[in-house]
Amino acid sequence: MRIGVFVCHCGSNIAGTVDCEKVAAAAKDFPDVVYSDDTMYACSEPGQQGIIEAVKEHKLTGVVVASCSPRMHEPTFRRAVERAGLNKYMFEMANIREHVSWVGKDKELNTNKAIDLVMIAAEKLRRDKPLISKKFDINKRVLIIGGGVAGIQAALDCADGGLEVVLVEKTTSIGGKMAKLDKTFPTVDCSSCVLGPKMVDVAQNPNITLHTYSEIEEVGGYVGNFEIKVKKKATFVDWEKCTGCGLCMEKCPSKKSFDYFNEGIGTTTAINIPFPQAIPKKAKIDADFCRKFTKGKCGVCAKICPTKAIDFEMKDEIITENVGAIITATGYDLFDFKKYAEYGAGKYPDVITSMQYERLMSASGPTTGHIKRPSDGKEPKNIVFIQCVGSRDKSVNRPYCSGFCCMYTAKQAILTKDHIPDSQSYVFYMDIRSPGKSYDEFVRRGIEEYGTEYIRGRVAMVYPVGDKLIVRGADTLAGSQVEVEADLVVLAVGAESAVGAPQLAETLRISYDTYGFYMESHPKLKPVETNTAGVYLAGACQGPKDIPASVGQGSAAAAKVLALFSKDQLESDPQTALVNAARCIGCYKCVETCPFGAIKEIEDRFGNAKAEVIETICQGCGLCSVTCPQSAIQLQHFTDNQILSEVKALCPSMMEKS
Amino acid sequence: MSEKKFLKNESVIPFIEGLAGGRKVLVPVCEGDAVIYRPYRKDCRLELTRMPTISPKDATFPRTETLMTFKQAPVAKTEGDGEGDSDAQPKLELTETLPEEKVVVFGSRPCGARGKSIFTRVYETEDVKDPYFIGRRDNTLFVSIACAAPETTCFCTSVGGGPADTTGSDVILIPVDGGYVAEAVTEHGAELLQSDLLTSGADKAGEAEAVIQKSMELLGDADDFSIAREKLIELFDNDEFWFDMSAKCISCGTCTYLCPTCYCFNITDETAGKSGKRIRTWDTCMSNMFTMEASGHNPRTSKANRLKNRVGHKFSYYPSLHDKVIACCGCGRCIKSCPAAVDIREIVKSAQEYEDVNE
Amino acid sequence: MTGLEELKTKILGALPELDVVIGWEQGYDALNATPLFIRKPEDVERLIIGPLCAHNLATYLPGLKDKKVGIVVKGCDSRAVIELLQEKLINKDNITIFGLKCDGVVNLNKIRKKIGDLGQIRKVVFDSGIITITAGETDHQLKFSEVRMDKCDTCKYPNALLFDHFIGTPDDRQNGIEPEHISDAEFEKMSLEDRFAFWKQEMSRCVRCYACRNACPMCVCRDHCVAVTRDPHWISQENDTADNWMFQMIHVMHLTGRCVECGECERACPMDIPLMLLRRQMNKGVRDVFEYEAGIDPQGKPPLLTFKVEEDNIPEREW
Amino acid sequence: MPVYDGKELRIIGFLCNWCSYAGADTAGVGRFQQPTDLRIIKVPCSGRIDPLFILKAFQGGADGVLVSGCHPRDCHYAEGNYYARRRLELLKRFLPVTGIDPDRFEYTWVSASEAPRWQHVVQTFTDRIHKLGPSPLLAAPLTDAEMAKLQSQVEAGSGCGCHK
Amino acid sequence: MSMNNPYLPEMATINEVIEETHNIKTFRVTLNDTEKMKNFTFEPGQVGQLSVFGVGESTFVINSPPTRMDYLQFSVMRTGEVTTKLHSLEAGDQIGVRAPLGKCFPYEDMKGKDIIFVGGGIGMAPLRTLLLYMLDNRKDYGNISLLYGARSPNDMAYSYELDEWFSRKDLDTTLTIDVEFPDWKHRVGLIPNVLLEMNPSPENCVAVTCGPPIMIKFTLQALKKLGFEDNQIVTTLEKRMKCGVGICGRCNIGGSYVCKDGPAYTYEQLKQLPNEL
Repeated sequence: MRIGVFVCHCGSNIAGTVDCEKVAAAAKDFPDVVYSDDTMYACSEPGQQGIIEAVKEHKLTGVVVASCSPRMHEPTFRRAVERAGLNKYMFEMANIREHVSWVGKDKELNTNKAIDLVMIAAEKLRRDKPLISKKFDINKRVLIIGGGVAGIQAALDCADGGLEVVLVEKTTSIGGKMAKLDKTFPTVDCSSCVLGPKMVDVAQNPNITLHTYSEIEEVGGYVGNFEIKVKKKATFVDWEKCTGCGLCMEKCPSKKSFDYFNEGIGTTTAINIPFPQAIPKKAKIDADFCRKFTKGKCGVCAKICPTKAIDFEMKDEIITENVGAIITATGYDLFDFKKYAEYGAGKYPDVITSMQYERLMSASGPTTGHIKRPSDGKEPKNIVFIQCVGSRDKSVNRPYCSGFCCMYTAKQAILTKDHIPDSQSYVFYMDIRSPGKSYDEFVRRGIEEYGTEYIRGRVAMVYPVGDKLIVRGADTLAGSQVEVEADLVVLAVGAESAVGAPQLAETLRISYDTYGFYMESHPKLKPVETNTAGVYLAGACQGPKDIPASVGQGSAAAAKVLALFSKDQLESDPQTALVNAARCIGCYKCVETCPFGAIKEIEDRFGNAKAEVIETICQGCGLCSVTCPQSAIQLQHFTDNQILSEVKALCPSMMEKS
Repeated sequence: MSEKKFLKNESVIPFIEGLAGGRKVLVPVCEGDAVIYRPYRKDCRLELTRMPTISPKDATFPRTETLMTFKQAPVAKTEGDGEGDSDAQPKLELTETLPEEKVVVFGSRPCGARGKSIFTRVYETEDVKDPYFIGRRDNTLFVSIACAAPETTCFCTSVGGGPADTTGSDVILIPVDGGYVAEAVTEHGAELLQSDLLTSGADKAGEAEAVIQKSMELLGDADDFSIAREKLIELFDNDEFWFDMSAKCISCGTCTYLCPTCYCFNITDETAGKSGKRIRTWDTCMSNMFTMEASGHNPRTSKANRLKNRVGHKFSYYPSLHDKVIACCGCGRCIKSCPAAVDIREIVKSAQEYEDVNE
Repeated sequence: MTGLEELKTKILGALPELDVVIGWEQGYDALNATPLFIRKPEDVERLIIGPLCAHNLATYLPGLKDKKVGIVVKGCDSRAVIELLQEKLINKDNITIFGLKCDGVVNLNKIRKKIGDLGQIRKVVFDSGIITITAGETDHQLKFSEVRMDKCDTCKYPNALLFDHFIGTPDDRQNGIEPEHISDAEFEKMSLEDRFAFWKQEMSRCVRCYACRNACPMCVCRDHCVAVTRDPHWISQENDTADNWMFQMIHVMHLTGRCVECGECERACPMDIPLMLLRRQMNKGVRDVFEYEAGIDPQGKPPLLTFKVEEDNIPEREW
Repeated sequence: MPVYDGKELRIIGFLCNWCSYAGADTAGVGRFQQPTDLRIIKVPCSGRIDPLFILKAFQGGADGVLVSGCHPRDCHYAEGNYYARRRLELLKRFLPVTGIDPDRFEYTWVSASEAPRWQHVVQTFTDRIHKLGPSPLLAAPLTDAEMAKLQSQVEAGSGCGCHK
Repeated sequence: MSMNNPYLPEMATINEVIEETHNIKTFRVTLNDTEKMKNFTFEPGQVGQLSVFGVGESTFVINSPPTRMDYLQFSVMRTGEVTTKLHSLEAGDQIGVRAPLGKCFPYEDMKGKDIIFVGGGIGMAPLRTLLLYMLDNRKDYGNISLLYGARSPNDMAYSYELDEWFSRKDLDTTLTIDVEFPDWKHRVGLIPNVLLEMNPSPENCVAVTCGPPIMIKFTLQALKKLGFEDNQIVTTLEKRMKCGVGICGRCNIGGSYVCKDGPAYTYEQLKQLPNEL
C-alpha cells in the first residue's frame, strides 16, 4: 500500500497551535506512508487538486488528511479521492482541529497528539478495503402513519406528486387533534372549515388508500422496500355497506357511552360516528359499551340497519402493504391533568382541560357551542385559565415547553368574551411564549381588547366554596397572594408523546427521546429525517408543534419522499456488516441483537446454518461484530483489525514506558 | 559411565547455586499444583520429587523463538514537490537472531531429557540444520533425576527408555537415602560434577541400583509397540476405528505442548510500526488450524484425522523414517494431563490388536 | 450418586433410538474416570458414576449436532446443556438427558496437593465421607470434603435441572452456603497491585494449549476461535505473559453471562491456573447487575443479548 | 509514538460517531480547552466497542481508557448504547479482579451538544489518571520483590486461596 | 549471519508483475545479491517460499525454467493473507525468497519419452517450468503435448504465451474451457473428457498433471482408462507449509513431507502413502 498524508494548516486554525510541518515529517516514518506534505487549506480547490495530483504522481493507493473533523469534510475529501481515481473508502481523516488545535494550548503536546492521530488514521487506512455501494429498486409507494393535519398534508402532497399513498389512522376518522378544535389562533378561523376540505380531498384522491381504525403491527424490509403489516381493528360494522346514515345512532339504547371525540364532555351511543364531518363517515361499535357485547343481548342496530352492515362476529384483520418510504405523523397526546391534584383536576367537575373547553365552545360539540359548565350547565362568568399544566415542570417529568398553550389560551380567552360578553377571563402564567408570526399581537389583543387578565404566577391550589372554585395563587409581579373566585377553571394541558409512541418507534426502528418524542436525524439540518433510512417524521410526534409547523413538516417530509423517489434506484451505504461464512457457526446471536433486523438466517449449500447481512437494511452500527464471539461478522471499514490496529499503535505493549 | 558421586540433600541448593555461574539454571518449581521449570531464584519452591508437569523441551525449543527481526528503513525523501525518487520502495533490513544463552536444566526426568534426541533426528540432518535448536541444544546441559516412583501413566520402558535412561542427559542423579548418587554422562556433565559439594558415591551404588530396580518393577512388563508401525498404516483408512478412538478427545493441545518429543511449530510474523519479527511458536497437530490451507481446504478436518496423525507420527511414520525409534518417551504427560484422559497406550494397543471383523 | 443399575437399565432402554450415549468409565487407574461413548449395549457394562466423574459431558454436544445423543448429567452439567439449548447451539429433539443427583466430584489436583504424585494407584474406596486411595503399598485416607472440587463446596444445584430420565430421587439437600466462594474471600482481600502481580505470574505459566477453551462447554467457536486468527488479530502466537493474559481475558469476556461455572476450564488446565476465579468473579458481577444465573432457564436470555431501557442495577453515569 | 515524556499519560478514548465524537467536535468549536493526553478512536456506535478493545489497550500499557456514547434513549442506532452499557458496566466491575484499577476505565454519555460536559469529562478523567500515575505493565517481568511476595502469600495461605 | 540458516530468506526485488486473471498474478523476482542470483540453481518443479515481512510466508513453485535465469517467476492465486498482500505489491517492492525447496519432477527419468502435460487453472504453473525446460532441451524428449484447461478464457493464465506455444511445431497444444464462451476458438469441455477424446497413447509416455483436486481425481481416472501405469503419471501436491524444510510437521502425508519430499510425486509413490490429501 502507498499512503499519502496531507496535513492541513487550516490557515492558523491548526497551524497556530500545531507544528504541521513536523506532523507531516513524522508521518513519513509510518509504515506504508510514501508521501507526506502539509498544505494551507486542504479542503480548498487548490488543496484538493494537490491531493489529486499527489495521488497520481506518487501512485498513492490511500490518503490520510489531517485537518478538521470528519463530520465536517469527510464527504468533501472522499469525493476528491474518488476524482483522483481511488475508491472513496480508501481514505481516512485525522481530526487535528476540533480535537487538537482548538482544545489544547501547548504546541509541543498538540503536535505530538496530532502525530498520534495521523498514525492511527494511517494504521486504519492500511486495513481499509475498497467498498462499493449496491443499487436496488424502489417501491414508489409511501406509508403515512397518522391522519392528523401533518399526516393529511403529507398524504396530499405525496399524492399530488404522483405517489401512491397508504394512510393509516388509529381512530375511525382522520382529522386528528385539529378536528376537535373550535377555532385556530391567531386568525380565529374555524378549524373544521380549514381542515374539512383537506379531509375530503384525502377521501377523494384516487392515489390515497385510507385505513382508519388501523394500527401498524409489523415493519419489515428497508428503505425502498418496506413490508408493512397493518392491523385493521374490528369495527363490527361492514364499512363496504355502511352509508353513514346514522340511523343506528338514533336507535342505539346504550346512550351513555364514553364520547372520546368530545373528550368525555357528554356521552354518545355505543354505535357511533364520532363527528358529523368524519372521514370516512362510518359507524363503529364501541364494544365496551354495546349491550350485545356487555350483556349478550340487544342487536337493535343490526335489525334497523338498512344495509345490514352490522357484523358482531367481525375480527381484527391483518393486511400487508408494500411501500418504499414511511412518514410518521402520529402526533401527540395531552398530559393527564389529574396529576395536578392541587388544581382539583378530576375531582371537581368544573376543572376541565383546554381541549374539553374547545369542545364546549365548538358548534359541533355536545353543547352546540354554548359554554356551559359541566357541573350544573350554568354559563360561567369568571373563567380562570391555568398555564403550563404538564409543561415546564420537572416535578411531573415534563421540563419542556409545549409551545402552543400560551397561544391557545389567549385564543380561548378571546373566544370566551365573544361567547359570553359579560365574562371575565383570568390567566395564570409563567411566561408568555408567542414567537410566531402575528402571535404576540394576538396575545396583546386579548389583553387590550378583550380584557383578559394575565397574572404572572403559579397557582397553589383550587378548592370549591359553594358552587364556586377558589383559585389561590401568587402574583409574582405584584408580590402578593391572589385569590380568584371562578365559575370554571381551564387547565392548559401540555403535549406529551402519543400513547404507544415508543412501541411504534421500536417497530419502525427509530429512536425516541426520554419523553417518547421521535428523534430527528439532525436537530438543525435534518429535522424530518430519522436515522433509519426511508423513515421520516412530520408534526408533533417529533416534539410539540402548532398547526402551521405541523403542516410545514408534513410538506417537508413529503418533499423528502418525493426526492427519494425521484431516482429509480437507491444506493446503499457500503459500510455495512459482512459475514465471513467460513467462520460463522450459525448461533444467530447477531440476529438477536441487530436493532434493524438486518441479519437473516440462511443455510449454505451444505445445509449449515449461517448468518447473512441484508446490506440495504444494515445501518452500520457494528453491534453484531461485538456480539459474535468468533468475529465472523465484521463491520466493514470498522473491522476488529482496524480498531485493534489503532489500539495497538497507541498502546504498543512495549517496554519503552517505565 | 564415569565414577559415582554423592550429592547430599542439604547440598542440592548450594550445588544449583554453584551451577548458576555463567549459566541460566532452570529448576522445577511448584506453582499451584503444576511443577514447571523456572530460572532458579533463591527461596523458590523447588520440587524435585514430582515429575514436572511440563517437559523440559522449552530449554532447547522455546515456546516462542524469534527467528529474525526486520525493519523498514525510512523513506529518504518526500517534501511534496515531486523531486527526487519518492517512488523508491522502502528497503528492509533483516537481522538473524540466533540464541547464545548457556543453560543448565536441573531436575529433569530421564524421559524429559530423552526428548531432544527425537528432535535431533529431524532438526539436524545432512540436508538441513536448524541453527536455533542446535544452538540451544549445544548450550544446554541436563542434570536429570532418575525416576524412583513411576506413576500409572508412565511407560518409558515400552518406548526404549527407562527410569534411569541417560539419553539426552549430561548428569544423572539417582535418589537414595539422604541425597542423590550422581553420575556424569557426558564430558560437560563431568565438569559440572567437579564441585566440592559432591562426595564419593561409590558406596551407594548398590542402593542406587536397588532404587532403579524397584522402579522397574513398579513399571511392570514393557509393552511391545513394534508392530504399530505397520498396523497404524493398515488402519489409516479405517474411519470407524479412529472415530471411536478420538470420541472423547477435545482437540486441545495439552498432549502435544507437554510432550517432550512433539516438535512441530508454527511461524508467524508480528509487527509494530515499521519493525517486526518472525517468530516460531509451538504448534499442535491436534488443532484444526494446523493443516488448514488458505483456500479453506483441510486434509485433517476431524479430530479423528488429527489424533490419527499424532499417534501415527509417533508410533509409525517417525519410526519408519528413523531406525524404528518411537517418537515418544513414555512420560505419560499426554495421558495424565489430558482433560479427557485419552490414553495413547490404549490407542496403540487397540490398533495392534485390531482385527477386522469383516475380513 | 446412586442408582448405577437404574441408569444402565434406562440407557439400555433408550439406546436403540440413539446414536450414542455419553457417560463415564474408569480410566487409566482406579482414581481416574474418563468419558465413555456408548454405542453398543455391551458398552453399558463399563459405565460408572460417582465422585470421580467430574467431566462435564455437555462439552461434546455441539460437536455431535446432527446425532441423536444421550447424555448423563450432574446438576452442574445440566446447566451447560440448558445454556446450549438457550443459545440454540443444540437441538433438544436430538438429545436425551439422563439426570443424576450428585454429592460432589473429586479434584485430582487437590489430592496431588495433599499426597504428592500418586505413583501406582491400585484401589480407591469412597466410604462415608472418606476416600481411601491405595497407591503402591500405602493407604492414603482423605476427607472427601477436602478434596472435592471447589464448585461442590457451594453447589446450589445437586440435581440435574433438565432431564428426560432422572436416576433415583432428587436430593432435597440445601447446602446453605452462599454462592460466594470461600477462597475468593482471600483473593478479595488482596490489593490491586498484588492481584496484578498474581495474574502476571499465573498467566506466565499458560502454554496456550487451549485445554480450558476446548473443555469449556460454552466455547462453541472452537476451530474458529479468535485466539488463533490473524483477522481479527487479537493476540499473537507469542507465548508471553501479556498475550496469555489477553487470551484468558477473551475467554472470560466471551463467557460473560454464559458461564455455568462447571469448572471444566480449571480442571482441564495442566498448569493449574485458577481460571475459575476469573469466572466466579465475572459471574458475581452478572448476578449483581442482572440478577441472572446462566443455565437455569432454557427460555432465559443471556444478559448481554438483551437490555432494559431502565437498568435496575446500573447507576446513571454521573459525569 | 510514545506518550509525551513526563507530561502526558496514555489515555485512549473510544467515542461514538454520532454523539460523543460530535460533542468533542462541538467542544473544539467552542474552544473548550482540555488536557492533551486523550487520543480518540472513532467508532460508529458505543455498541461497536468490544470490551476487549479496552482490555487490549490495557494490555498494551494504556494508563486510562474512556468510552463515551450517546445518552441512553438517544442512540443513533436506537439500541446500541443499551448493549454497550451492559458490557461496559460488567467490565468496570470486572477490572479490579485483574488488578487493574477500575478508576482507570470510565464510560459516560455525552451528546453532540454537550461541549462543556465533554470538557468536564476529559478534564476530570485526565486528572484522575494523572493522580493514579502510569499503569502497571503486563510486559514487564515480575520483580524479585513481587515474586517473593507472591510466594510468601502462597506459603502463608493468604492471597488467592486457589493455591493453598 | 549464518549461511545455513534454512529459515532466513534472501532479500529479493519484484521486477515485474503480470496480472494473469482476476485472482492470479505472476511475479518476476531477482535476488538482491547479484552474486547469489548468478549462482542460483534449481530443478524444474522445485518451490520457493515468498516472504512478505510482517505478514508471513507462502509456498509457490518456481514456474520459470532453470534454463532461463534472468529472473525467478512465481504465480500467485489470491486466497489468504499472504497472497492477498502479495497481490498488492508492485514492481520495485521487496520480498524475501527461500528457494529452491523440495524435490523436482523426475525429468531425468523422462528423457527419451513422449510427454503429455495436463494442466488445469493455476495448476499450469508447475507444468510451465517443466514444459519450458523440455522445450529448451527439446532433443532429449519425444513428442510433447499440452492439454491446458480453465473455467473460461478469462481464467487462463499465461494467455500471452499461448500463441508462441501454438506456433511451435514441436509442441502439440490443446486448450479447453468448461463452458461455451463468445469467440472461443478452441475446445469446450472438462479436461478429463477432452483428454479421453485426445486419446494419447501410453506407449513410452509420461503424463504430468496438475490442477485443482477434483480435476486431478478425474484426470487420474482418465489416464488409467487410457492405459497409463502408475509410474507413468506425475503430479504435484499442495499442503499448508511453514518451514519448507521438513521440520515443522504439518505437510506430512504419513512419513512423507510434501515440502521436502514433494511436491512432485509419481502416482506410484502417492499410492504408497496414506490416503490424506
